[in-house]
Amino acid sequence: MPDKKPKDIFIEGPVNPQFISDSIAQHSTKTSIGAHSIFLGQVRNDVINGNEVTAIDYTAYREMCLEKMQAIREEIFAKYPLTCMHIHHSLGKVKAGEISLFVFTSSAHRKAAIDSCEEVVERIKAELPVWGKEIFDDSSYQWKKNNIN
Amino acid sequence: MPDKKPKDIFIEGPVNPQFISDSIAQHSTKTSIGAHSIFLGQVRNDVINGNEVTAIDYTAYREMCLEKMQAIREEIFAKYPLTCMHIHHSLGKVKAGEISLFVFTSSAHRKAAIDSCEEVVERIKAELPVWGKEIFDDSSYQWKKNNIN
Amino acid sequence: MKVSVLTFGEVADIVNASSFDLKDVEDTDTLKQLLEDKFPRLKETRYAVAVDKKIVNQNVTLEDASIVALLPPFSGG
Amino acid sequence: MKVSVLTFGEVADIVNASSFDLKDVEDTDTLKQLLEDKFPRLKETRYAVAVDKKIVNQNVTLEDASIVALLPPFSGG
Repeated sequence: MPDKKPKDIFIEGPVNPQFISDSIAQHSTKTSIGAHSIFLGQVRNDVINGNEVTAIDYTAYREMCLEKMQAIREEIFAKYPLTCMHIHHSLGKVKAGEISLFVFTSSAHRKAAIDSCEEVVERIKAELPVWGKEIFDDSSYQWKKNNIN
Repeated sequence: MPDKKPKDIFIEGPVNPQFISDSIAQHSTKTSIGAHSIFLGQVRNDVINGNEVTAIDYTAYREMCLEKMQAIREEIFAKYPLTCMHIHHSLGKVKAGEISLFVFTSSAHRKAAIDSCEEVVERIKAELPVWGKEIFDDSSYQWKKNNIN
Repeated sequence: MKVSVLTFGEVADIVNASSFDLKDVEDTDTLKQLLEDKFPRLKETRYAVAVDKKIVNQNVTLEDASIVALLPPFSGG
Repeated sequence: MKVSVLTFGEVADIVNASSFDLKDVEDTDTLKQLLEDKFPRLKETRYAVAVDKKIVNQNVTLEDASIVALLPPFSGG
């Protein structure tokens, strides 16, 4: 068990673009960084059987997520020479067009930032116990299924 | 020759984080997008022979860059199912810690956004006639060399 | 001996509760059988079982205060 | 017959000019020879040649108003 309390990754509602630029701006003092890679997941208004997705309502098994995310974080830092890594995932309702996932990696050279960002996104989708309920325009819903590569 | 005038990619000075969040926010109406991939190049304060890089001064063969970038854009759109792609590169002085390159791709599913973003970054570094002059703290300089994979 | 059960997503819909306690359930196979008897739709649903936040792929003996979570396929991101 | 020459980066430093015209230069090899004779440091410098914005890897005949650019290794991004 890590001594350190795992970092929280969850925020209530969508990720605000302003939050993203604030996060980017905070790295201007870290002048050993040469490359940032950012992934943003945005809610699509898919049409399924004639019904349009208007929002996704996210729930999570929070304690298990944070423990798992801490393990992923340690493995990624052991594998790539990163300066920093930030992860933010929405809980609750995120409307179509809004952002529900923000993964941000930084390193001296581009390869580590780009490769680790992609790997973290894949691992989040495959390994974190988070569920998205797709809410349709007629108020019906279905549980989202991720497309795991 | 394309009929359309190629899009300009150059901005004077650094890429502002606020500009990045505005650019992200403008995509919230494009609700067919599910994934954004962003690459940011930041100026590192490398120490070379005891001198610290305080800024990079960028120059470009502008007309050739825009023609080349237009060709890259067309090839990338032919290869990946992208919703959009935005490229911004600095000209002139960009200080250590500031951002000089902003590549932004969006698609319905993550693979196209992530793969195309990386490919565009590599092609920009390898194919665009842009030169960075690394300016040291004692006002001497050297011409930057890119690390092409 | 008492275990806590947490359910999520479609499983929570089927059992119509997100957490409840069960007494004297010896192991995870017994727990699954118990719930699938009571909620037949569970049998047609894919879900993983975690005991104390670790996914288990075989039958695991439960202890007092074990936390058992029933996890349908993840769909975060 | 007159061609325009554009130089960038280290090449511009060596020839101490970023653009100038040359008269009666038949082809790119002649142009390179002419400049390398005048600026010997150019011989030790790696650079590509573009004619009218296209990189050429062989000797190319120049025409009136051709734009020849001398391009050291790129370092954008």
